[in-house]
Amino acid sequence: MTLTQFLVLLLPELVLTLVALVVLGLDMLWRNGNGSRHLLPWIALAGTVALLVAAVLIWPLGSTGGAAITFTTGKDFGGDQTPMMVLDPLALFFKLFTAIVLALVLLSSGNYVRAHIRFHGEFYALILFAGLAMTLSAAATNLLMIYLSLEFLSITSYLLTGYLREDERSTEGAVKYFVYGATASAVMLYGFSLLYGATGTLDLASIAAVLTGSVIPVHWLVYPALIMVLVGLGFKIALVPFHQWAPDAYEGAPTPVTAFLSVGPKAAGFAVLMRLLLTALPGFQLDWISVLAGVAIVTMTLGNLVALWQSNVKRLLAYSSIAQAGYMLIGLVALAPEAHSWTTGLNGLLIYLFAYLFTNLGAFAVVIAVENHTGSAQLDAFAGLMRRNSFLAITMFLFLLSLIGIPPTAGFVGKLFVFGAAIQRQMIMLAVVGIVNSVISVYYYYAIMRQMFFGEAPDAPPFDEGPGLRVAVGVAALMVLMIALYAEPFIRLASDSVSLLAASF
Amino acid sequence: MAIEQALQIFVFVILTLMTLGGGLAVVTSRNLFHAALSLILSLAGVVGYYVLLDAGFLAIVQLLIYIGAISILILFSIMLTRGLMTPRQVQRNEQWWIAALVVFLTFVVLIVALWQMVWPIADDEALRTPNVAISQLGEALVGPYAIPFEIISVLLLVALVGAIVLARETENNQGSHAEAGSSE
Amino acid sequence: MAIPLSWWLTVAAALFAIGLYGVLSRRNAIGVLLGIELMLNAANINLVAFWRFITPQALTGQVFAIFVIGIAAAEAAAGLAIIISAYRRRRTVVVDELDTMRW
Amino acid sequence: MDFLFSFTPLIPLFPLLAFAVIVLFTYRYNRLSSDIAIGSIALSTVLAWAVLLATLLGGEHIQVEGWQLRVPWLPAGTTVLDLGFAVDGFTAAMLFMVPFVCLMIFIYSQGYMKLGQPDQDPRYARFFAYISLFAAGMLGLVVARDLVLLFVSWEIMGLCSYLLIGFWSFRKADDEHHIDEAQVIRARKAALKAFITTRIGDVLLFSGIALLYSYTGTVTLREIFRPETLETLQTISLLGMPAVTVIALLVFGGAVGKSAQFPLHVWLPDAMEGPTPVSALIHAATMVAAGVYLVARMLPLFIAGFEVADAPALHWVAIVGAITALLGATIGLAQDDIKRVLAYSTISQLGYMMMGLGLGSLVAGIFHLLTHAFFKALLFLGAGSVIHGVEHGHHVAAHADHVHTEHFNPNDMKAMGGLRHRMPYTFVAYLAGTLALVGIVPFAGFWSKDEILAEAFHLWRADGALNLPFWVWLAGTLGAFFTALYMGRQLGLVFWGEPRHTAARHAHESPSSMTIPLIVLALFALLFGFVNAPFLGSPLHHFMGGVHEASEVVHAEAVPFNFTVAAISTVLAVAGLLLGWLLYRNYRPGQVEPFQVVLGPVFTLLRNKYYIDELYQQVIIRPVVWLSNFCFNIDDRWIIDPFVDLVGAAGRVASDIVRVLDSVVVDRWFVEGTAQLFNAAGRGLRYSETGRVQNYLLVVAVTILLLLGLYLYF
Repeated sequence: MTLTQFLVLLLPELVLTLVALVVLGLDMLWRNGNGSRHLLPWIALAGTVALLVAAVLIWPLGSTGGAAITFTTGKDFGGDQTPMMVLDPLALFFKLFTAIVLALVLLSSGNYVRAHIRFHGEFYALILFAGLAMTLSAAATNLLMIYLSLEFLSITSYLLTGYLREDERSTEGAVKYFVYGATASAVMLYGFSLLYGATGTLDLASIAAVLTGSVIPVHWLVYPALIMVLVGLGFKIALVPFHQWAPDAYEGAPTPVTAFLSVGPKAAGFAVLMRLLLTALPGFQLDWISVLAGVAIVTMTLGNLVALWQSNVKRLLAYSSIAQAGYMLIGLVALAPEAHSWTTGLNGLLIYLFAYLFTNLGAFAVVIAVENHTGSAQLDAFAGLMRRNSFLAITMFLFLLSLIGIPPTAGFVGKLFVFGAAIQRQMIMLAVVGIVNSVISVYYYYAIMRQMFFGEAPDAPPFDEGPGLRVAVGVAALMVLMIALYAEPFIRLASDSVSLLAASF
Repeated sequence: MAIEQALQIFVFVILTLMTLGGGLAVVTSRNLFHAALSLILSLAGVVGYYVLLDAGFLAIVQLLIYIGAISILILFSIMLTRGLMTPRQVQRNEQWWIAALVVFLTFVVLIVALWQMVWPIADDEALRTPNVAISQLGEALVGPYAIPFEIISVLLLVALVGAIVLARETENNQGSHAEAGSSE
Repeated sequence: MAIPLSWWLTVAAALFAIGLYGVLSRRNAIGVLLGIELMLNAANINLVAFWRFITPQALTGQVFAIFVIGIAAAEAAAGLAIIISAYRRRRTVVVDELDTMRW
Repeated sequence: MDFLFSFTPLIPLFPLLAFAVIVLFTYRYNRLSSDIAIGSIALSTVLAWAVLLATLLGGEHIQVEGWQLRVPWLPAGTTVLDLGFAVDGFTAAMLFMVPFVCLMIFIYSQGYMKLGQPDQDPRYARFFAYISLFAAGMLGLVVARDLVLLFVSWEIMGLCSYLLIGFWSFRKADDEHHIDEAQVIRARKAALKAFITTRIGDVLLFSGIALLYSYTGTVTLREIFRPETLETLQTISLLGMPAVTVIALLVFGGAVGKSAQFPLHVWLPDAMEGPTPVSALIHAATMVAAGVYLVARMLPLFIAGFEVADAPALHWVAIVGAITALLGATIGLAQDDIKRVLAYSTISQLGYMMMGLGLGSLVAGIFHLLTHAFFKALLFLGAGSVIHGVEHGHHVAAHADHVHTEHFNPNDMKAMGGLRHRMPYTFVAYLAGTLALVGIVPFAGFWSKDEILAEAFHLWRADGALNLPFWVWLAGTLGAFFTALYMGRQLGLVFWGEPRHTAARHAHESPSSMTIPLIVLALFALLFGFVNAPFLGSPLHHFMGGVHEASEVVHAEAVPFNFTVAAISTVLAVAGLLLGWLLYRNYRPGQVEPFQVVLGPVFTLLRNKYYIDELYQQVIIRPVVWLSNFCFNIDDRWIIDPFVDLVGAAGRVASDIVRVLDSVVVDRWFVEGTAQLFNAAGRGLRYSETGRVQNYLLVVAVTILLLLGLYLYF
């Protein structure tokens, strides 16, 4: 691979890194005096647009042809000539995904950052770097690269969570997040080392090849490795029982960061989980499906049941996002080997992720707006929102409907695809638990609706949410409707994105 | 040959005593400062392991980064956070005995699995000559491993920037930050 | 090589278990961090031992171990910064006492 | 004329656009908003009638085969989840009724929500947005070609019903005298109850659709009803039954929720808390009609199940319908609230429709649905007019006396009387509606009800034994008598006798925007029955009878007019009407009710709605509450803090007493029952989140240990 090719293929990541460094640099330049610092979020936003453009530019490279483009550099050292990452439809999907996540988070964080946060430039740069880590992890095909990019994402997330240095909850959340995350990733690393020992390689495809060709009873090693890897990825996705950090970290983190945490690391975790299980361990499908099925059931149920008790909306949405991850997991558990059916499970997972991206970020944008004006994210801060800002109330209503899964919202399409996959695979139990859970979820989402529409707020004046937030909420709401009403392109996108994985499976 | 082997085993036992003994001291010592010093002992044992495993360069890296940088950083942090050099409080929580039980059982289960496994060990010829020149490692880092190498440099930068933002003294902030200061 | 692979693995597993115990039982956040460092080192011993015994021609295990050390440095820096920031605010680094957010 | 069909997608689109426009742009301009809503539904009506015309002219080909339009929506892999529109005779018949009745209700609402008057409703524009969306949902349901669009529309209606029933659940301004605190609480409870009760049905329906899709690979109705598909479904076994029966029962479950059939009927009477036009909308043209429409649409599935199962789904439709018909009619005898009587009447009439469908006759069920829509809309709007007039009278009286009298309930029939002189147009229209409901020749209800009874009678005689159709016929005939009885009682109480309250004395006729729709609907109540009159050759039968024939399981033929059946039901109806009227026209307030004298304790039973709500309270909620209390106690009372809880226990006993008292008045069987159950479960789990990260990590370690042990050694 020539250097030019290499740079072209890495264009999205390079652009993002560059913009993040520019933000850092400009922040330092503008530190003393002139008022150009308010431009920083817009520069960061331009970076996400650049990422989007770069991803679209190289789209034809990654999505054409049957095979993924791999990144191989340098000479071989007796088996080291393995690709670190690929440019395939799945990687491209997550570049697009990341660009949207970053854009929405940046758009909705402007006012919040001005009000609460001290070091602006570093904040925006950290968010961009976290996005970089997301795109890298979705493209990684090597255990070393996976570990590195996930750690990158984790470390930026810890720092962002603790960003409100003066706030008890923020620092406390960051400590818990750090301790939990560092432990989980150390466990995962141990699992990786066992996989390496069993196969002598770090490349996912080669691992699969060695394992299938192996005559020795590898399960003594693969099972512990699988379980330990699940710990690390389950932590990223916040699957029960590796979820307990999530409510505390979400509650403590600055709200824009919470919004990011509820989508970004989860998506990255799912990307890695899909790739790792399907590329490296397809032969052990029966084992990981049975574990994941159990995990999906407890994740949905626990997330929903505990959410019933929450009075802080950030915490409530934390449990809600745990439950949502449980629904998504159904897509991976119920993946159908035949590529000709309408839902292969995997495309359901991506559709769900995409729908969840807009829904959850939209909901958090509303929470940020409310928090900006009431200083609180408690349930009763939402009282009478309908009268105070009917735009936010109505869009929030839409987002909550989407989280429940009521048509015509994006969440419905997502649920249709994952539950449909479960029914198709005759996993009726999973589908039933999922449906019952989505009924339970009505209760706590309704708690927010009730506050917004019926809650009494005696001396709460109407307020304006500001242009950035308005755009973020509006775009999210529009997309939530779009995905449901004109689903075709989105479903095609999702199906195309998993086509290579599903085919290799 | 036999003497060399016996010597190797002897060294291994010594290193193991250092590593595991140091490790146990790390997790049980009442004085956190002592625990951090034990960590250095344990890590030094690991350095010896690497030498024994013919990974000389890695031993140096371990010595420089782990012992030279990380452990020192930890020691500084301990000194920064008040009063922890005095063993005034119990250093283990109420769940320590459950933790010990669970961890011990996990260890046993893991060991059984590891011993059951038949390892795809390389042939004798390859085992005898694992000579890896430092130059080879260097080439590998900018060759096949160029991408992760670049990424980890970015990661280190990000970690440093973030660490400075979170840990720097509040009083030091420049004038332009004053207007952005939070109300708390 | 006089020492068989399983010895190395056993030592690594023991170190891993000790580190995990430290994480679970240490009251001090920095103490917990020490435990995590032990776990990372256990994984590294595994990697290097596997390299030595399984793929001695390639560099894979060694390179991975170098990267792990680098990442551990970044992680330690970030973690200690977070712990110090929490200490500034709360005057404690005892993990048990950082429990205002729950339920 | 076939080009007219291409207008079909626009029919639901116009109200949907009206909703969007009002919500997004015009919500500050009340008159403009209502004009947009009325204009769009009027356009829909015109288009719908154009489509009807095209269907009429298209002859049998179009009426049976239908027209359809496919809109690719969710393509994935090789199968395609379509979004499409279809029209056949059945749809066209529905298209005649739904937008037109909606139009009448919309026009009426303008007057009811007091456009341009000082006490105009502050949520006027929003009201029109919601009802537009509601209409869009129903129209979308009717023109749906696939289960996807059908289900989406179905859910939109569920959402709107929730919004509209809870419409008065918060006060915008302090001077909104028509909304007091009690009203707010009632509206909230009713809205939530409707939402959750119907959502049970929705979940069942969704499961049914999902199963159907997983077995047939399509969601297009026509594809599903192909004979070979139905045959496959008959042969697959699921839960010990043919799959087709299971699916049919699940679909019926959806209809039971939406159409308020026993045992999920409890939400409908409470839905009265919404403004009266909403009640009319829900009870006549939209919400409850959707369930009946669904069963009628899916009838081939039910009949296919009929052929292979021991306990066919079709029988359950008939049985549930018959029970509901009798249940609603008898409860209606003992209610005092004018709208509540009508609500139970709706439940009962929906039972009739289900009976008709359960006998396998599409036309009988749908004919009654159509006629019922006209006269029930008429009755509700008439009731609204009466309430409106009485409320006005109350204000006049209060102002005249310069005293605000005690709390006054304008819905209470026992506070009315003699209104036929004060509100003549309303009276005439109401009378027409009553005669249609009761089934007096030649009013619409006579023909449609008679057809159901004749169908049952015919099937009974064809068999001879005391079979299911006999019991259905008996229930229907008895129900007809009770229907006449409660309507006679209502007429007597509302329109005859002396005014029983000062408010009724000062009542006056409603504005013309309200009376004109009443008169129009009254004409329909009088004449609409002729579209399927036997002596005209049952035109409706020819028009829509054949729509399910393609599935080869439905063979629809008109049952000949049976004089015996008609005579029995007419005699009973006239007798009931006269009896009720005679007993109640001179009723004085405070007097013991005549029915109570005759029926004794049975009357109390009826008045309390057979204690079904209380039964749910006892059987479902009490154990759940007890269980959750029990768990709570173990956790909290007996171990953790006995002393504090001694006080708490006393409080809990007291609150239990209050709760029991409360339950007699307010029922909340499912809503709070399940919430309690899940809450109890959540409460326990919540405490796993201790806030200590090392506890969390211990959980992880234990998980690793368990999984390792499990996987390596078992």
